[in-house]
Amino acid sequence: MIGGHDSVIVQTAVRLLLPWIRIFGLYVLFHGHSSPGGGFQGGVIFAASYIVLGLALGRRELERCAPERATLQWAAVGALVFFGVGVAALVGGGALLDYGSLPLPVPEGPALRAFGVLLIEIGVFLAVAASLTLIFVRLAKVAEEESA
Amino acid sequence: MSAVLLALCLAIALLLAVAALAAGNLLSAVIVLGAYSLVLSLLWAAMGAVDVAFTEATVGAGISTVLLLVALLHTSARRVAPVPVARWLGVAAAALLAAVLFWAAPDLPRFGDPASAPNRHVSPRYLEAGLAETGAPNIVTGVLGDYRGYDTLIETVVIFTAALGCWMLLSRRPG
Amino acid sequence: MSLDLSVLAGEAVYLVAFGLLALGIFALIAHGNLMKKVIGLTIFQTAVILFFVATSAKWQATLPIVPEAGAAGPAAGYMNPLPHALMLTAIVVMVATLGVALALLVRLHRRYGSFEEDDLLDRVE
Amino acid sequence: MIRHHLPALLVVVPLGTGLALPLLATLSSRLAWPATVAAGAVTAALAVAGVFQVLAGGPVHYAVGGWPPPWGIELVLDPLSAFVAAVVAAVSTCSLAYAGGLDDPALRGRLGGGPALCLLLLAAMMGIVVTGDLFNLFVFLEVAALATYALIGAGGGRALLASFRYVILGSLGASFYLLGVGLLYALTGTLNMADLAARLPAAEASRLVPVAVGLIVMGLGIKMGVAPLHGWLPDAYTYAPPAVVALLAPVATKVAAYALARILFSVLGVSFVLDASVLGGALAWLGAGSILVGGIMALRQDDLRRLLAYSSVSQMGYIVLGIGLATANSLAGAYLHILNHALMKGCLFFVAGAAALRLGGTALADLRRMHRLMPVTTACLVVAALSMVGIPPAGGFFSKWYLLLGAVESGHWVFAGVILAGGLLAVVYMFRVLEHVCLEPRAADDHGGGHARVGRKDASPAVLLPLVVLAVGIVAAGIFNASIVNGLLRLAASVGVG
Repeated sequence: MIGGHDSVIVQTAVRLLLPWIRIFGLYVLFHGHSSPGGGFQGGVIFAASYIVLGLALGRRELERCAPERATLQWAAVGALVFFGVGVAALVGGGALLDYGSLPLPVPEGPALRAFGVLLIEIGVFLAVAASLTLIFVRLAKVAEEESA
Repeated sequence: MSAVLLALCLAIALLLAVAALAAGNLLSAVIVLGAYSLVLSLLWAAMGAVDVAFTEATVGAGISTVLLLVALLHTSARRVAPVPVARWLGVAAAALLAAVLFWAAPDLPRFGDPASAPNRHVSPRYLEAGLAETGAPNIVTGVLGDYRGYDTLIETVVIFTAALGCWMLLSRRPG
Repeated sequence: MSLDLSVLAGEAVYLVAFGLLALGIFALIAHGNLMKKVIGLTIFQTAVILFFVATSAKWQATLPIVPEAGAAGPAAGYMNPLPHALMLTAIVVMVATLGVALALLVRLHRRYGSFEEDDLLDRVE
Repeated sequence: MIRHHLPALLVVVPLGTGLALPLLATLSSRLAWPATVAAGAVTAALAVAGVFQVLAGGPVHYAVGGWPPPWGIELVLDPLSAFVAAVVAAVSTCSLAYAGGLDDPALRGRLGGGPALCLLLLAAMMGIVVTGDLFNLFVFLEVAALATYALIGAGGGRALLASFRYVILGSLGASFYLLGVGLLYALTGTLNMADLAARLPAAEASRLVPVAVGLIVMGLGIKMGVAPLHGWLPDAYTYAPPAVVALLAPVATKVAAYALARILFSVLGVSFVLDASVLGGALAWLGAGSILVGGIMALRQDDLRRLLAYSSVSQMGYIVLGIGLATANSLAGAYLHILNHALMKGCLFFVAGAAALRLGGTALADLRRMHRLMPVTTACLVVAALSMVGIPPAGGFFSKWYLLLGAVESGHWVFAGVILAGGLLAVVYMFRVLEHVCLEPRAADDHGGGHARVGRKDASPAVLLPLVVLAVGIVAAGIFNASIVNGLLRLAASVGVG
């Protein structure tokens, strides 16, 4: 099954579907501020697009789109974005993760704090999307090797 | 909150949990577990916890089910013995835990009471000043990203650690 | 909705959460199949989440999303957002644990060909 | 600036390095271990600076994100947390240096995944120690647990099953802890420890309090590995890669013990533990049982690592017993034992790892003639064994002495007897190890290319250096025990009194 679905209809439909899943993931990320959702849920949806890709088009295609080493490094980058925002606030003179003192050209107060939250949500998004994709790819690969 | 919806979801969730544990086939157990997660997310939506419901729907019913299925995909040993091995030990532990919790239950705050301690202490500030202080209309995002952003940073580290762990455990080395 | 039913359904939330905890720990201890143990663990963890979410509920309250315009109004009008935020983290922890548990299970199965604890113990020796 | 941000930096330094390692390893995989050790050393230096800062200027409170507690998360560096942070960071740095020197194949390559997980584990332990928030503690507990599962499982084979058992038990323990926190939250509406301590007295009659405390003790008890909740520990310590056990065994269980002491004394208070409940007595009996069960099981083992694992169960019992007795002396003893046991168990597991590498196994029979083949390693083994048995000036004597004082002055003669009996058991099982180490191999074992021909083959300097540092530390902790106890631990033990 992870070898790819043999129906052309399924394969084409999935190829058409993927961008929309990803756009929805990004929408959930950026709209999390004022409605349910956020980086975590958006990241999960984004990862789901890769999972669907793997299930329909096969693991090889999935590994072409999301090479394992790069995926792990994206996860690290995501966590580092969050971490970096926290430390930047510390360097900017506030406490760790005090977005109010981020050295950014945004007016102080809630606007700056909201901007900080948006930045860390992007970090969460990257980390979650990449981590869950990596876990799926690894499990699928080993489970498949076993049956071979 | 609708009491009927709550009661319905609770009953179905309990049933599905029993079914998932009683299923004699791992594949059906996993599918039923996915349905259980979906009902829970409905329950949490009914309780007004939309963010939790959203996450449970995508993670519990979605990703978790897929991961469990992938782990089962290439195994032939899907049938499990319906009668568990250490039944009496399990019954004793479950009975003890349930007895202790039911004993303490009368001292829990009334469900849905706006004057209970969790609803009166700490959380009012988030609701009353959250928008002005963090700029986030979704107060859950405000708490998650700002007031308790440190938790969320570590939460991101949790998922990264899991990815790194899978990366280490499922590498090409023999074993 | 009559008050009686709401009280009944409300208290039932706690009781069902405790029942799910008991179910989960039973499976965790009693089942010899490691996959079933994982399922039991999942049910146990979701029951804890259910308990936390239950502490956040308020009758006659709405979602913790404050309209952009105007003042927020009294806190009693919105659900308590703190347990929601905490439980998002708990769900992440759940899926992270599941990922690592499955990675171990898949490797165990690749090497010893079983999910049954007894078989594994025999084959490991 | 560093002074002001110290509590946060204790987490930030190892965490940032751990997250950056998979990227750094692309440049050069050889940089991974040196970077790890450097991050550990910086953390240790900061933690030691923290001890002096606390001694000079009192506890440091740090509001993460600038939000005052209880709305935000608070970090607290007081005498107890500063002490444990320094112990954990310093001993972990030795462990990381040892792991790097050992270059365990189970942790090699793979984008620096092994060292990165070790650093995340260190960051999580520091996070547990400095946090002042119950839920935040849970999240860090899970980071530590996930890193531990992966590191143990990296051993492959039997380690996989050992790790899976720990996944199940460890997650159950964490869920118990979280449920206990949930009950306390339902009762008081707060997660901040100091705020909870202020609000609990008004609600102390509630049935939720004993149930919550029971759940938290159970949950952390599993993480500590005290008997009868130690089911995961012996296999995990026996089959995990040696470099991993060197990090886990000295500090990981101590951090859970610290968390227990923190919650019992900072949140509930000494009077609650001793008077208002059966808690103190129950904990003391749990500890006493653990001392005896672990010691007796250790006697029956034929493998050094397994023996040491059971000995850990026994030694954790001392810490729990000290916490349960809750007198000034017993607490000072328990906290001092966190230091001493970290040093000596680290030293012993370093020896076991080096022996596994050089002598091909850690069965007691494999250790024959170790004193000839690995003289430096054996010398360190002897020092650690003396500490374990409780012979001054090795540090182990003094922590047990304070525990004994605590038991006697509160009139608990049974527990005094258990402490002595535990020491006696340690004498027997440690001398059994030493006996094998100093034995000449039987002629029958020596057929062709045995040890005799090889001559000295002590571990490499990179492995020996952290080992010798810990051995020196054991003696130093013994010599300076009075100043550690009087200067720092008396203050730490006074947390929650009155």
